[in-house]
Amino acid sequence: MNATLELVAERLSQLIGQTAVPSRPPMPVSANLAASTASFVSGPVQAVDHALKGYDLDVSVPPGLVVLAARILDNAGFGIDAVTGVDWMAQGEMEIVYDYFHPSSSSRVAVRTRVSRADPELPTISAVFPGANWHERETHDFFGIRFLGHPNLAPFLLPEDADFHPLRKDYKP
Amino acid sequence: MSAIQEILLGPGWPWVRLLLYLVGICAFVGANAAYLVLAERKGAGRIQRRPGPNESGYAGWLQPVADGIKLLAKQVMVPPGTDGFLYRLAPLMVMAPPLICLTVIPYGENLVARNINVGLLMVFSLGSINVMALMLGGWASRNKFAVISSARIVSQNVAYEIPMLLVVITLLMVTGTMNLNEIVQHQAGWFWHWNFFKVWVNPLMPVTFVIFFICMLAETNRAPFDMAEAESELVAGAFTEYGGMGFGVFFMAEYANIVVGCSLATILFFGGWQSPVVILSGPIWGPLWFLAKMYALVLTVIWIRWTFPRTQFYNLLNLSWKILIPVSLVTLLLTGAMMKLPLLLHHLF
Amino acid sequence: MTMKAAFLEVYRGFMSLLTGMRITLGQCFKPIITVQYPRQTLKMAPRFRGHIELVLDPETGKSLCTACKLCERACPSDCIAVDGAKLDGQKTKSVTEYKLNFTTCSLCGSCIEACPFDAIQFSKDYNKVSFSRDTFSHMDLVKRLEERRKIWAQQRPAAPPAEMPMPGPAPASTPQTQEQKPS
Amino acid sequence: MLNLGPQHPAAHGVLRVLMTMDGEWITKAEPVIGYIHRMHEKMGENRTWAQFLPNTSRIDYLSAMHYTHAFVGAVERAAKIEVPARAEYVRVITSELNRISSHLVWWGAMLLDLGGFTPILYAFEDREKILDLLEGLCGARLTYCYYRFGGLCNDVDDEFLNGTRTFVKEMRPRLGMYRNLVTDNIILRKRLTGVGPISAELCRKYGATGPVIRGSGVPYDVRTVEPYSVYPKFDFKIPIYQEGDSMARYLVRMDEMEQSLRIIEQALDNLPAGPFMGKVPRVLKLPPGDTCYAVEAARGRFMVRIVSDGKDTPYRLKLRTPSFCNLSLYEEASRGMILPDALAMLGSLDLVIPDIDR
Repeated sequence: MNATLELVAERLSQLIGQTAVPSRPPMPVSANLAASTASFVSGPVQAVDHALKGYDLDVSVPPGLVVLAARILDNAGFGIDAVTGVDWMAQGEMEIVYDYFHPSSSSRVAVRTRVSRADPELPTISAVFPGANWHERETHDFFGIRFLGHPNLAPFLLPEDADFHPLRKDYKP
Repeated sequence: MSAIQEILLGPGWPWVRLLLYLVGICAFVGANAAYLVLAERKGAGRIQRRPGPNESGYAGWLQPVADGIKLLAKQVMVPPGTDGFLYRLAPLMVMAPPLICLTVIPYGENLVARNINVGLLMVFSLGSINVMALMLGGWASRNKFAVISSARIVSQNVAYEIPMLLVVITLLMVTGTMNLNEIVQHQAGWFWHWNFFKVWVNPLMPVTFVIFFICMLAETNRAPFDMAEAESELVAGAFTEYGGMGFGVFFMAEYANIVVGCSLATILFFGGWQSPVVILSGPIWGPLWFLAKMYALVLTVIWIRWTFPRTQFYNLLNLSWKILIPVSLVTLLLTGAMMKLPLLLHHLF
Repeated sequence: MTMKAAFLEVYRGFMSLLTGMRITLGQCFKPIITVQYPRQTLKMAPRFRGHIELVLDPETGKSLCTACKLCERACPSDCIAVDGAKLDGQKTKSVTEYKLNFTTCSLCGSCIEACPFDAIQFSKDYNKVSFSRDTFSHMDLVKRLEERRKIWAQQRPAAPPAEMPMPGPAPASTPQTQEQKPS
Repeated sequence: MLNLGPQHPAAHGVLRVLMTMDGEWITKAEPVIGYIHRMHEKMGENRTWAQFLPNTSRIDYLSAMHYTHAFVGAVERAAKIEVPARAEYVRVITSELNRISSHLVWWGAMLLDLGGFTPILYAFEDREKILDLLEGLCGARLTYCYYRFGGLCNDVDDEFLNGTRTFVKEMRPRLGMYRNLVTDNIILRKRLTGVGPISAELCRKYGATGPVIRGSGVPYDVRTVEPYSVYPKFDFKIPIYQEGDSMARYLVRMDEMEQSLRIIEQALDNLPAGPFMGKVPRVLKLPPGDTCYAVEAARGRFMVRIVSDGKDTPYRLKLRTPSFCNLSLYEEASRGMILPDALAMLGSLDLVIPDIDR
């Protein structure tokens, strides 16, 4: 866990600690939020072995805090890598994973958030990371997740008049 | 002397002589354009280590004929919304100047259609007409790419007209006459009598030749300066909308311009039809030497085209305004000084 | 920048142009490296992956395939259709119909790896050509095996079966022109 | 409004850029993509792990080995499959060969955009040697399906090893010739220096990686920053240039070719003997959870994120391709440039359109 990673882990855990966590059943609210960095095992901010998982820090954030988390990572010098949508139809939820990489130190952060499948809505982070503009537009194309405040959510990879979302599990071609 | 020779070489019947020469020149330009295309594609092939066209005819020598028939067969389609008259006028205006210039160029002893004593001036005045023709072609075809390319042609040719004329003035001071035939006669004898090697008059003569060569390339939109029909940006530049023979005429005009440019370079610098060694000169050898030198320069033009990438547009203008013009001014000054040096010395001592 | 630097830069620039031209002139006189395709053809590498074909068993002259359909299941773009029947007097099934849809095949070789009897292999011909699509969308490998069996059969009676030379898997359909490996 | 349409000679493939211009200056250049979108990610969801292998080399056909390496690595990392050392070394050799062939295609195509017609023929002459080597090895020239989970599909033979050694020996003088013919050429220098500046900050904000970020002075190379497979065993330099213009990106790729030659030589020298295929269960079922594996492809960082729910087909397969992010910064970077510069910069970004559209 190199320096930048610990700094970011520290700030993110404070961020999650401060705001009242909205009632979200699957989110384990760990009691000792101000725990020292070494104890990032359970709870929203988990250190992960890179050789095992491919990223170093796994942070679960409520949908509202996505922009703040992005701002913290931006100040720490991280770059946006990818925005992945996963459709957990069984649990009736959509998971969005933001991947961040750091140009100089070998640290990769995956910020996860879960949104209800009925009306998937999420604030956009393209204000902080303009690169995410394209990623979010693509995720909107495939999953129908609406990103509030996104400059131009028109279909991107699909034909202009496409109203279907192929990567949803209940998509029948 | 047989009748034909008498008409061709002698002073009588100027109009019949001009007519015969014009027929010869048109045939020369037509065959030239066809086979220069083949030479270019073969040369490009050799440089890129592939054979070049070798399917039609023994080693591809029928390829130009095939291209010609293809271009002739294609239907000339005038796209809607273009200015009909200008659209048809542009190819003619592009083809006319090189033909007229070729009438003034001496190919042999006095093998010249019209021996005017302001030949050089006429060639350069006609040179600037094809700029207008290309611009008209680009503007008339009402195509976004063509309009951009016609704007580029104008600024490029204007930028390169000035250094070329400055260089020609230095040469005029050296040769003292504008009659192309007399220029060539001054360069008789061994090859060091050619203007190119007259270093005692103008120490920077090779540099002058290089400037002249670069300007000639830029005038004909060739090699590193082909901003006008840059394939990768403007598709086909000024003549995007021309199909069939319209495009063919533009193509032929481009090669005719190269021939005019190269023959001018040979006359001004390498002693037109003079042979490098005195003994080998004569009415038959003259044209052969002239064509040999001219085609050597044309092959260098082709060679340059397949070696260098295209220059940037503002670098192109910088090169002309910031480097070529100052250097040509310096050579002008130097030649003037060197010409007047003996007079000065005479006064002093 | 100083006058000297300006002149130096122009001079060095001009010299770089000359070196560029010297290199292309050098290249101009080197031999041609391109193969004139219709007249000369290239010999394919032994592991070249053409379309798949049934292997001819040298001794019996029949196919080794037992129509177990493992390849059909392994193919990602399901372009194989196998049909087998139990001929009398044999303990295992033998293949009666093997349809390959070469238009969707991506030549990945999963079928060859999945086949327990090594009954299919990659063929070596690359310039298959035809006027209609369905010669490729319903490639009948059993019929092709018949053709090769005829060639194999002709050679067999000539030489005793033991040291019979295995006919090259590439059927003689490609024009046998002069082979030339580029220098 | 100029429409650099899908069928434009300078757009490598089917990239369309809507350019609003005044005169020759570009006010707004908005790339329109999706013309060659094949939805690899949905294909991944209804194919088993092994059946998706041919797809990986069709996402970016110019560096197919890297993409297969990433997918195979991700599955091995999730299923904890042990890969023998020999297989890892051969993977590094073939990946670096593929990087050189991809850089050669970029070099030829970029100079074609700038108007130099000859270099692409020289580049393809060398590239032909690499393709013959790889064709002798695994039978395909472009879309190799050579890696398998746990190793390779067939072993390396001597002909390939000697062929690679002679190729490396011949390639060095050729790179020297390229430098004299093109890199030191004053016309190219003037054409590329100071064109399309991209700052390190812009790269970070847009997630541009590979030669684009290394051209702006940031030493980010997945092979060193997040080492994978056996790359830590080789010593090679990461070329970095501070200027961040097209010339810097050009020089980065030219130096990378030399570095790849060095890596191949070191890998050839100490190629271990032993098996080329590890132990892999017949039907592969990955434990639930998500894993990602990143690789330094020729164009930048390619990452595969697989989410599996225990079945033998992936639940979700995310392909993070480098050209997608490299192109996303084009709109902001090309504002105010003139047309030829914008195309020169597009060439220096080294885009492969199927890589963008997936």
